Amino acid sequence: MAGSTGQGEAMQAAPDGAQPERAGLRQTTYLEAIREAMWEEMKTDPTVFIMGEDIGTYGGAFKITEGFLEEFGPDRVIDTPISEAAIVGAAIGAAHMGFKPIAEMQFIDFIAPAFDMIVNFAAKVRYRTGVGAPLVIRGPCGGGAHAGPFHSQNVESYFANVAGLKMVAPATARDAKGLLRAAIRDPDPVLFFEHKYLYRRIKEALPTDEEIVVPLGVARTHRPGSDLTVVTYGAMLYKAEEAARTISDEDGCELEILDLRTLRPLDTPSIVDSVRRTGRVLIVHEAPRFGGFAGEIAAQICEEAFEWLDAPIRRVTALDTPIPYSPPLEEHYLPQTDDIVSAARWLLAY
Amino acid sequence: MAGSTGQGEAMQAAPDGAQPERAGLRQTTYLEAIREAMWEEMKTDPTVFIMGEDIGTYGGAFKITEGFLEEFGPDRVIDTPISEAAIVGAAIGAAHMGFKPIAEMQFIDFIAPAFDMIVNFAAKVRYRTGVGAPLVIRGPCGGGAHAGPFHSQNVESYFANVAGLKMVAPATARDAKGLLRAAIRDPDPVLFFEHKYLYRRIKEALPTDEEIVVPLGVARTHRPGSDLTVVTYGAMLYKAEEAARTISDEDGCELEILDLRTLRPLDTPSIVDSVRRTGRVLIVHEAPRFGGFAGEIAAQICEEAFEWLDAPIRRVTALDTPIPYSPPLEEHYLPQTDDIVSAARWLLAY
Amino acid sequence: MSSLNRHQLRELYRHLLLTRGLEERLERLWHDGRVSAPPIRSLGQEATGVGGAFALREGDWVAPSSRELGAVLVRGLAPREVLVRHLSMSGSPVGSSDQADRFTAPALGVLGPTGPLGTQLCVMNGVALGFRLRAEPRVCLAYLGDGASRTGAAHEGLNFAAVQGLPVLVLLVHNGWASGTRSDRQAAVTDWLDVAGAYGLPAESVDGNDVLQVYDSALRGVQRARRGEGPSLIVAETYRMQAHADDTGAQHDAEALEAWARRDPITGFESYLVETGFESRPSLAVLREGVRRELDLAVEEALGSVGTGLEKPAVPAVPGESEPTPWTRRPMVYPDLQTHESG
Amino acid sequence: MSSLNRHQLRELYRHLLLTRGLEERLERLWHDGRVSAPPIRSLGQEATGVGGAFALREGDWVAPSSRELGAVLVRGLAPREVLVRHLSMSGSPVGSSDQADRFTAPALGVLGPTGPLGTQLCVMNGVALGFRLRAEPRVCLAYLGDGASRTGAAHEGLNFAAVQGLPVLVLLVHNGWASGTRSDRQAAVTDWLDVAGAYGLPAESVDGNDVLQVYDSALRGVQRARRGEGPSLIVAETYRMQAHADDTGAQHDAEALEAWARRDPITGFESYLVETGFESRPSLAVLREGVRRELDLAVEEALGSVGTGLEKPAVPAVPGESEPTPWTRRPMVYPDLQTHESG
Ligand SMILES: Cc1ncc(C[n+]2csc(CCOP(=O)(O)OP(=O)(O)O)c2C)c(N)n1
Ligand SMILES: Cc1ncc(C[n+]2csc(CCOP(=O)(O)OP(=O)(O)O)c2C)c(N)n1
Ligand SMILES: [Mg+2]
Ligand SMILES: [Mg+2]
Repeated sequence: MAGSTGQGEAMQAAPDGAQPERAGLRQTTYLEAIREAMWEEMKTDPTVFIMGEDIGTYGGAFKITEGFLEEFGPDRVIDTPISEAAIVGAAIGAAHMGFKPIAEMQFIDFIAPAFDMIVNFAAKVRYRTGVGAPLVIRGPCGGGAHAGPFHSQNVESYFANVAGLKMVAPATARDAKGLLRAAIRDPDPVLFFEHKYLYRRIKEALPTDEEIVVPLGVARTHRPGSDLTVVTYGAMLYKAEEAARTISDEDGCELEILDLRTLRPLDTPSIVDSVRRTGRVLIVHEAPRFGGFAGEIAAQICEEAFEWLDAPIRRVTALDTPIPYSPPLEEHYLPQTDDIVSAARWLLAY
Repeated sequence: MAGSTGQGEAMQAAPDGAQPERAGLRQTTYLEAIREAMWEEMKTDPTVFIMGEDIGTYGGAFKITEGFLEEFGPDRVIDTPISEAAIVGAAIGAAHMGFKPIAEMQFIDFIAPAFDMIVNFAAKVRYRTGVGAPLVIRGPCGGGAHAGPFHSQNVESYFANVAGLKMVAPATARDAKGLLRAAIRDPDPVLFFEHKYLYRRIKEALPTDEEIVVPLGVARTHRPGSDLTVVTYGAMLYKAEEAARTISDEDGCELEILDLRTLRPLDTPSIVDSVRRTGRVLIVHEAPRFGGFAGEIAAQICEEAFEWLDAPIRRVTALDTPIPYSPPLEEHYLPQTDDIVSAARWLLAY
Repeated sequence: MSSLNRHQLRELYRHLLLTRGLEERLERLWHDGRVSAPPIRSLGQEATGVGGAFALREGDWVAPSSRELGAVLVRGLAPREVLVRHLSMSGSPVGSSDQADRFTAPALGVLGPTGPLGTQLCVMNGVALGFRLRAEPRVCLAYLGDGASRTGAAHEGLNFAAVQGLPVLVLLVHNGWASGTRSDRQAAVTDWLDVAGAYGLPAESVDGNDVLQVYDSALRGVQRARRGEGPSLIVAETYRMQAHADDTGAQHDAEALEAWARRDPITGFESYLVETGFESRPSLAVLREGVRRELDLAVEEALGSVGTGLEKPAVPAVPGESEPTPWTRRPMVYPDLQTHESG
Repeated sequence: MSSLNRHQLRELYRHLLLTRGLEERLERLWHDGRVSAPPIRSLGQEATGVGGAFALREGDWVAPSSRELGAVLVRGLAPREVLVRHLSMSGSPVGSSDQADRFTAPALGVLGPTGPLGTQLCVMNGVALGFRLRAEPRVCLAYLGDGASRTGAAHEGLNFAAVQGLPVLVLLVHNGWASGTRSDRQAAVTDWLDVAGAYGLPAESVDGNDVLQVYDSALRGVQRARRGEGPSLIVAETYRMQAHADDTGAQHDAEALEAWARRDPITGFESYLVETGFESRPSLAVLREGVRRELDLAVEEALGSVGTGLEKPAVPAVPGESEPTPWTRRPMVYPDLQTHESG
């Protein structure tokens, strides 16, 4: 609950999907999209409920659940003690009873104390016993908010090797809404990583008269291009976009950007299809490089598109250290647009 | 503490290093090697001590620390409550005070409740504060002992993306001893994964008159070969060996086997060197494939040896499910020699 | 004097016998090399598992640790199914993926543990939340080892139940040991009842070797929870009469073993039944003989019903699995594959 | 009447003033956009942080949460260093990698927290183990929030300290809140002292707003630990007078705020000093003025001493880092790189 995180800063419209207000469309931030997905699911499905620290009376550390307690009551909006293992455990048990609980981690970093519960209980229970656990664990991830090493992490690789878990990392408001809906409806545990840097910076015109559901496991071509594939997810999408514009303007080459949206299950066919077309690929993520999720993507590309590769697979990632607190150091640590541009140029020149 | 795990089963000599008993050499099991490393370090360095469940009076679930309590007393052989976070936490604090604690996880699966302590405290403390944490967390990992989904896991990928941790996975008795010594002496946190299947199955003649120390971060060429590189670690080494013999006998091709020994920091130069020579590479590990450690290795090879690759990088791994209890299912789940043989043939024919 | 009628007392007795007898048979199968791990025996503590679960009714749930086979049998799992599971072949009621001693059976209201201790209680809280959300007067009973109570998860679970006022009864089994370590090295408390105070939970101690005391106390806790008065805790004082997971004696304490052997829960209950006139010595012998036959038959059936396993692995539905490729293992077929992870 | 002499009482008073004054200045710097996060203020609880740490001596260690700046100042960290840290530029005493409000300073015996709550206590146990292994009569004081006490790690830490009989004093700060949630939603206990019973720890309650009570009680616990009589626990009853991490009022409870405002620890201590004759009102004013000047100077120095940060990032030694490659970021230079991870 670092008070400063991403509040009140300038908004940037999402690069695509940003449209003027019209009837049936409403400007919706990434944060509001998440809020709406939960609100609407809770409205229509009485088995959906939420648990977490400060989500009730206080309305959530990021105010995502403001008004939920008043609307849905304390049985469906449960303020919990500081006990992440108990929260996730309770979600599993309620899921066994046919409910669809959403467990909020105040910062996704605090998923660590619930690690055992997730990896050994939630992920394995269906395999072991045939009993499903349709729950969502969601929370703010990511850096750029000057929140230091414990309120900025990207945790996807902790869970990447764990069969039985799904992992989602939306980059746009539309996807945040649609994927969260799909995650809530999914019959198995889903980890839902919201990028806190995008909460109030991303705003898109979303239809009010349409139920947005984005299926899990399907990547999205954010920008078509023929010269180089950039595979990315989360907040890095916007740096990839900037880089693509620079390269287009200055080098006359077109980067295709694939926004993975779901990390597990991974949409390998879409990745392979794009790489086979472009022959070059750059994987960009915000987590440190060593042991990061890019490894799995690279390995799969190498297995499925080896013959089509015209250059090595490259990764642009954060440095292999914890994320520092100091703003200039943090900027230094995180992958920046320039890094993507020069890696792309290196590949294009290869 | 599944009572049956690997006890009293037939021993196989380690493929290399197995020599007849002679003066200055003693037949030493993988388990004894671990025991000796701790014993000798505790004898010579008063700052080394051990903590864990049942390690004192009981002598350890696998009897590795039998006799330690009597020799070193209860201040240096600490029987703890069932509290993995407290164990690791205490190790960190004592390490801050200049000690070199060894924390035993009864099964490495039980590292999960200490995940936060490891990832957020131990791994980050030097970066954050400049204070080192020279501790070792060790425990039995791996399958093949019919111990089911909670006493058989390989946990390296949970930690692969965490800067500040080292990870070691010895395959031979010599390495078990020498790497554990190096781990104890290392100034930073080391996770030490002992393969329980090897505890009593591997026996080698080790010198009694020489202090074996194997530096962290250096891979070992287990078998030289010119046609295909097999990168592996832990118990899979022996399946790779078997496969190499089959391929040599039946196909007349020579597999080079690289035993990584240390996973983080990874000995990239040795991997790259071998792959550049053979042009073909197969990565074999016991953990499930998706998000497994092979991804990082593949990505690095692709970055550093792309031009030398004559075939895709392939992975032979366990299936993407938890490890099943039933012995035939377990066998079905784990990578087997046949799988390595056919993947190698596929690559050699490419 | 208990409120139970003759039939119920007989059922209690039968379940004590079934528990001990089934565990003995599992042990024998282990010695014979037919099952791959020795059972986690409840020898000497059978009254705790049986008596606690006996206080539940249909629709309630119980979370036994690996050492409460008795509770699982009381919930209605057939000995044959337990055996098949330990033989770990196809045909097992809950698949062959799970460890043999961890029973989960939703139809019977049984929630099994994972490996790492303490987490089960947290999950039971969620089951109880489910009951409350449905406004159903159902109750959860969670067993908790004295050793397991030292885990962070157990603490969070106890506290969560208390703060939420859930219909949960926790039965803390103080059996003197946690694997190879004495309970007094697990916690510095002299009376384990003090654990309850830290959570504001009402609590009572019982003689865990007296099946009626355990039952009566559990019934009070269950009724309390059913009335919506929230969670409570029982500390059952008992003793583990074997080593953690094989049939060597409990470590280091011949004296305690001898003292507790005199308090054997089955012998004690037999005396009670005879002294109160509910049963005669001969009628008990008939019951014992019946249980013996039942178990013999179960073993026979179980051994006959299981194959070698690989022909048709009884793997339960899974949410995702690698698409097989030439260089990985032959494919496993899962009945209702939901999504794919390609690779 | 306290056993402290005039000089010591004055030091206590000065540290209360320093704590409050420094936090006010940090808050102002935050409002001015000079620091990136608001301080986690101890407004109204300063006596708990200051009084507890005052009972320690050189060589002892303290583990303050983010809300015990007072304890850190008592240990000797200069206000200027705190400010530099919050300004998060180079020149910070402990590097610029850590969060500004998490102080670790081995030379001063200060162990800071990570992000996830509760773990610090477990680590303090290890420091205490170190003292014992060295046979040194040193002592650890660990602060623990009422909210944080609900984490699994805190439970394991309390229990481990108790079983091992470590020289640790735990000061549980019952301040009515955990972020936006009241403490009575954290635990169902009516008296937080009951927490101690579950671990077999001796314990006492104190008025956390009375710096002398806190000091006296902490001294008893510290002396006990130093004599080798093991750990104990203090529950300090106090109240958080602002929101979790900014300067809006504590939520939802104007009444409580008003009541506790009348028990302000600084005003209260001033009255005590004047009534007992240790100080006069004018002498207090002189002390206040001195602290004000000290802090003004510290702010000036801190602002002057820090650069923009990037020129020479004060990153501490790290055990491993990616070897830079053309397609990753420009290299960072670490002073004593120990090993390499290539890539
Ligand atoms: C987190 C964790 N650590 C260690 C173990 C290994 N282990 C299995 S059973 C056991 C002892 C359990 O003692 P207790 O809870 O008292 O139950 P009992 O065996 O007495 O029935 C231990 C340490 C485990 N299962 N989980
Ligand atoms: C494991 C974990 N979960 C959640 C948080 C977010 N968080 C930071 S402070 C806080 C409240 C702490 O309350 P308490 O321990 O009572 O300390 P106080 O703020 O009252 O000083 C919370 C929930 C955290 N830091 N760690
Ligand atoms: Mg026990
Ligand atoms: Mg508090």
